[in-house]
Amino acid sequence: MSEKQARRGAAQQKLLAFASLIVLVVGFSLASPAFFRIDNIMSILQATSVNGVLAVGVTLVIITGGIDLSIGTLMTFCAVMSGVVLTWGGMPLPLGVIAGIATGALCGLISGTLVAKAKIPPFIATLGMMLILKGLSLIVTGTKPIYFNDTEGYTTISQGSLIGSIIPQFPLPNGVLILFIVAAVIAWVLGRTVLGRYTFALGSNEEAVRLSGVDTDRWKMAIYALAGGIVGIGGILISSRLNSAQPALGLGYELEAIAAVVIGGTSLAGGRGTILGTLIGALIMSVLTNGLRVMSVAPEWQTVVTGAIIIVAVYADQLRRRAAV
Amino acid sequence: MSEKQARRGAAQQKLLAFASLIVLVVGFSLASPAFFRIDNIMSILQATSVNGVLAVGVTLVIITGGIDLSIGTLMTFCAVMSGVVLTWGGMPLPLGVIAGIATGALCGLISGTLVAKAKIPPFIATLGMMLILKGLSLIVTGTKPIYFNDTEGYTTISQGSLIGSIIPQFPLPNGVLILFIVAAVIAWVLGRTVLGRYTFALGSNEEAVRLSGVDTDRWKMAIYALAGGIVGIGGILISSRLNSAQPALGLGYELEAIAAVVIGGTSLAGGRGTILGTLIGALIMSVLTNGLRVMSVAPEWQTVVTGAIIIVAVYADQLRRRAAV
Amino acid sequence: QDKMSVALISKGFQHQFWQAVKQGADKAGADLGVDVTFEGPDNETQVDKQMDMLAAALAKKPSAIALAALDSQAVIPQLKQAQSAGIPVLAFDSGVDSDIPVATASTDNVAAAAMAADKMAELIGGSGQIAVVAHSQTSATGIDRRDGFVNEIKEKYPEIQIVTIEYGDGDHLKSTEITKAILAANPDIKGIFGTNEGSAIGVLNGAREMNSKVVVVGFDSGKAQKDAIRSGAMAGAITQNPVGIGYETVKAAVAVAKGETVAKNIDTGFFWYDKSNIDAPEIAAVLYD
Amino acid sequence: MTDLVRMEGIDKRFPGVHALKSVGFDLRPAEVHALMGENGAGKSTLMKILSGVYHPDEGRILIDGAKVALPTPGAAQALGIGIIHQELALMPDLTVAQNIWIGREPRLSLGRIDEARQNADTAALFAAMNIRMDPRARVGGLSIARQQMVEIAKALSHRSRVLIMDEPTAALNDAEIAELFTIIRQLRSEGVGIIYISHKMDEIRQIADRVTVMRDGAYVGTVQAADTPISRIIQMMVGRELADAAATIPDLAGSGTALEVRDLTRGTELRKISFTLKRGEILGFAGLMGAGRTELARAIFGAEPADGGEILVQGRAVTIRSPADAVQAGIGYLSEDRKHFGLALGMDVRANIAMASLPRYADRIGRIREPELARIARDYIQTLAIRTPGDRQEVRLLSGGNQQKVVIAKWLLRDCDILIFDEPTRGIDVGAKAEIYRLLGELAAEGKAIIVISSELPEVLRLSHRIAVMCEGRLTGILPGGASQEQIMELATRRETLAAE
Ligand SMILES: Nc1ncnc2c1ncn2[C@@H]1O[C@H](COP(=O)(O)OP(=O)(O)OP(=O)(O)O)[C@@H](O)[C@H]1O
Ligand SMILES: Nc1ncnc2c1ncn2[C@@H]1O[C@H](COP(=O)(O)OP(=O)(O)OP(=O)(O)O)[C@@H](O)[C@H]1O
Ligand SMILES: [Mg+2]
Ligand SMILES: [Mg+2]
Repeated sequence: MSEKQARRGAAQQKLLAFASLIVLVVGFSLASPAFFRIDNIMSILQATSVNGVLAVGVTLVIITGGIDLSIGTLMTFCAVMSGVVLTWGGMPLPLGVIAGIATGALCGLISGTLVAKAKIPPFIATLGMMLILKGLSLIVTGTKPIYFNDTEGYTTISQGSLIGSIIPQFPLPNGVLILFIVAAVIAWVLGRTVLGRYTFALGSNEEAVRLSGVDTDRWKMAIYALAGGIVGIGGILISSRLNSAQPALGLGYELEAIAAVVIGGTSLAGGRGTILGTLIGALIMSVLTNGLRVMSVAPEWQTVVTGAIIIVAVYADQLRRRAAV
Repeated sequence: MSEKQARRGAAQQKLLAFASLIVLVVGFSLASPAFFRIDNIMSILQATSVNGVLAVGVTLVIITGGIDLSIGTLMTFCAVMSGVVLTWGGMPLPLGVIAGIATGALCGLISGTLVAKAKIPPFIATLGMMLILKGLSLIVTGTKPIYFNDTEGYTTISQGSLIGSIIPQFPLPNGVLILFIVAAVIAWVLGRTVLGRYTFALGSNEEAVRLSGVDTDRWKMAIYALAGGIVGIGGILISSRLNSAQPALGLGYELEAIAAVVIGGTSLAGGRGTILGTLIGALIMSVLTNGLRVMSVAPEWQTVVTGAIIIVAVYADQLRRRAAV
Repeated sequence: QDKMSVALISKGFQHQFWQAVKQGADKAGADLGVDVTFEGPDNETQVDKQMDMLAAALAKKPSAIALAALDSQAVIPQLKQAQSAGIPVLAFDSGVDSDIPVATASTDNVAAAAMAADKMAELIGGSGQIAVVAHSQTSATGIDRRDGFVNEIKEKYPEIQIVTIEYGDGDHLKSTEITKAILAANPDIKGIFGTNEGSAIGVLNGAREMNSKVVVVGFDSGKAQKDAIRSGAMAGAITQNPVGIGYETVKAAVAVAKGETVAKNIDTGFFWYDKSNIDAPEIAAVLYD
Repeated sequence: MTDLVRMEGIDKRFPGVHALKSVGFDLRPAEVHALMGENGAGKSTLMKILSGVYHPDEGRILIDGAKVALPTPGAAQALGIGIIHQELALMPDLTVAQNIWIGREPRLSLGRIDEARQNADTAALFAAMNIRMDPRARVGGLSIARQQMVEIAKALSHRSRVLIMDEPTAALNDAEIAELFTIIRQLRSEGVGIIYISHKMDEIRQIADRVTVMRDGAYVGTVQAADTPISRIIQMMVGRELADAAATIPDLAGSGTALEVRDLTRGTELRKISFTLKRGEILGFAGLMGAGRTELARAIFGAEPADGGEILVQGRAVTIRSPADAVQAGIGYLSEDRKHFGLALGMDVRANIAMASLPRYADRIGRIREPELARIARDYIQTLAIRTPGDRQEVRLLSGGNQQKVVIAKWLLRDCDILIFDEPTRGIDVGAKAEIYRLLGELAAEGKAIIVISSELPEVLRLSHRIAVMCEGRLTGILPGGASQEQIMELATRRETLAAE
């Protein structure tokens, strides 16, 4: 009986996590007529796509109790490698996409190896990777952006609208569609597969998993590699949006993605977290930024208000959780 | 007997932690004659002063198992408040210094309250504070720097050399002296006082401490406030060096400080860490940056090499520790 | 009955240069009776953040949009969107590779940096080692000023050797440390060029902390640079006319929104200033604190 | 018949500790071999070597007569060696079923886990153990006793040929122990060899075939359980005879009330509990697992404050919203879960002992008087026979029983007027147990009021002046000291739900 109660409580809690988001959306809609209009909503979603994908990737790493600071510059490096293959190499589009994702997975694997095998704390291993990748992007490109002008359809990856071509009233950009697909797949992986199980298990008590005879190192490396691959998708999305790989971009994006994850209720201590929460976290952040801009709040006040609302949103969530218990 | 052995082992380990630093210094000295000269060494130390002070402050928070992302922008806000008191208010120097430090302590206390009382995860609470303080600095100053031209002796705080006036061959800047004093005091607090003991205990097992009848919330707030006060000292140092409070500065400094702490062997999981390690971590970072610049390594390669050396240094430390066990 | 509004999307907003642009824009807004909004990303790498700002600005349906594009290609789809929505677009600070913007108010950064090079050569007597502390390796202004300076030196002054180019993100402290490392590694260096306000002040601080008499040439304005030039610590600097950029941009935007035609290129100019002319009225007018 | 397991000349050193000194051990199929020894004797270390967690410095291990290497826990599992660790090794964020099948999940295509089958298998496992347990419950939310059940089920699910049980019953009470023994006998009849570690001497008689005793990391001897008196085993363990006196119940008519609890209520876990505790009295709390004794203690202590009711200390009503309030009012509470709620594992013995009393040993500017604390810590190490290389040893490196002694020392040092001990002797060896009983008796004689919660009825009977019995969150009765086990069990099973039906 009490257990059933507890389970109902948990479901309720998840639904309630939307609350902060909805309050924000309603608030902004009332404050400015320009906010709740289909094109602005699409802008918000489009703005969420890259950060959302990065956040989904880093959610995996965070659930294992790790952290990945390299995602921002890795995203850029993946975009660069995709540009190298497509623009410099003149290869067909799918190969470029694969190159970007493979770069991400490989770099993730390297980070994972440093963490699992060399026992370097994730913060340091990925901080090092962040700097290395930042430098490499500049070196490979010679500090100049690589443009995708010669690759037909590259911008469509993120900016086109498959759904819009079917339902013209709902021109959801492909980038957002991709975010939702990635999120759904990863949510499925986390909830249903062995990999997902070990992700939670590692974050919950790594030593216990090892004592159970599981090759924890290998799984950890796999998780970092998967996260890297997702970041690679993020790299494709951002370069498709910019129609170029901008080598200097990326630093600071990791913090934003991690913030989305934590706002979404995933614990930095590991062991718990949801992809849905991460999506909501990422949406809260882009709704906030867009809403304050649409309201023409002065930029310096935007920062202050964003900071305050993030704190209040998480606090409200905290209160609800305590009330639920 | 065996206890002595164990303690000797621990001491040895600490001494060995210098090794990476020494290898770096020796390497750069061999690579460039300009590196190991008194004025360049003083430059390196001076370059460590601000980051070192911030790192010492955030070490406290990290040992409790928390994190403080607001230190970079808080540093700036403290400098701004000191500027408000001194330049706009025309108050005497000591009051300005006190204002800066008090601002830091107060903001730290707010962060601590959010973490301890409102149970907001430290990452979020201090991320919010980071944004709020960033905005406030811009708002208070009207986005213009505040100069300390009218306050005699302000630049001496960091740039003068008390020691140099006694031993002219060794012109250690006051900023570095202040860093060493702050580090020594905090090392003493951590090692010898009740506050220090609870800092470690909170990071080791907060619930056990609470169930020992300790008012954990109050202590946590005190620790964040102390850390904030130290960040305030960092704010004084940087504004003394720049002879101005630059309101746009600060973002990114937190990552550098946290990196120094982690390179110095303090665990982000809390419960362990040393101020000596943090100092060494901060020094490793400034030696690296300075050395690569003195060697005229191309900037994009500087980043790559820095990333790689950070990983290698921590890996070497890791190996030594394992060997020591 | 609706008041006209002009949305300016710049490359940044916290730095003094952008604040001076904003000041000019606000003044024009007040003079002409239009609402002016001004914003920009935290740093000049965040191309996608600027696109998000542009999107938010479009949602507000202003009378005109003015843009200082971080990457001109990336924003073209949105500029087309503006065009189809009937919102006129202007460019400021740097141009956009497209015929959508009806007018561009900008500084020729290459020429400005070349002028800095000429002055530097003159100040150090036409030979010796110099260095550059730039604010960005990738942004348009960073590249233009670096290349404008470097190419001018290479072409005209074979006796002058540029020993190193470092990048300090326009961060005062970082630029200070860079300068100190340059001075430590190259004790014979005669001059250093800082490519924006933060870089120039950093060079100045570094030189002072190292007790070096190196010739410092700066860029942009601000109280510290003005003081340093007056005291002789800085030999001189190039200033653009950011207030003018802001003012002219808004003025042109309002004109376009009203259906008037404006000049395609509005050159806001740049000036060399040093101890000798800093208080001259035409210079004082373009300097800002 | 070849031995199932044979360990020869096993030697293991840790920094500052020679944990195993050329120890030998053997196990035959279809036997229960008890491994006995004081806290820190090296039992767990030996078993961790056999299960691939630690690697011996010297010595060899034979399985079925063949020399084997055990580089990882996985290698040991592959050889059919299963272990229930003394310190629970569970993943708190995962469910019961997920914990049990970690690393061996039944899979569907695409790496999917067959969650339904996993839950069904788990349910079957617990059904065979005669325990009600929801496979989908989160382990972190279970009491320590129920977590222990999960560990046992996990070990059983391996169907190992060699099953090591390191203090499996430390957190269980008689009813559950009886169930476990049924399972053990069943396994033995199937040919499984079982290594059984426990500090509960009476269990040895019931379950063990042979007994091997260790002392100070060295092998002492192996005897047949059936024809060796317990006193002889104890003597082998501690090297001397132990004389244990029964409790004498003092006359407390004249002493005042130290603690009075009136209608304490919290949700459905605690329902209108009232009792009084006198100065100088030891009140034992008995009950089945989940009876709510821990909840009651935590409510009084403010760890999870009650919804309703009153608490009076020394006759005065007090509001207790947090443990700090409770300690202020003179109440101390030793938790049943030392690892999560008792110790800062990464800190040293001295700091842990001082944890609750720190301000008392500091001057005005907060400087700690270390020499004094060092002296105190060494005193406790001596009195409680805590086996540690010194007071600066990190607590996580101590054996389980010695960790428990550190927690006890912490509360003894705090010197509260009212002390609540929840399972104080969990994992503590016979010798030290007798010492702790003596200390509790002395404290009571000094006028302290003491509550002892214990799952071991003999312990409750041995210590208590009065015995309170709980069932399903209600206090079902208070018996005088020296009551019979039957009386207690009658009250402990007086279920309201049953009565209603
Ligand atoms: N990792 C370690 N590092 C240092 N010392 C250790 C370590 N593990 C165990 N020890 C020490 O080895 C000795 C044997 O410990 P072990 O855990 O085997 O004892 P035990 O017989 O199981 O005791 P208990 O009955 O208390 O569980 C103890 O003195 C303990 O402190
Ligand atoms: N069989 C069970 N089914 C469901 N929940 C249970 C069961 N047994 C215990 N619990 C719950 O677990 C929680 C803690 O149990 P725990 O065994 O610690 O209680 P307790 O009264 O302290 O037990 P003990 O009397 O053994 O100390 C209680 O909230 C209890 O309701
Ligand atoms: Mg043991
Ligand atoms: Mg209990």
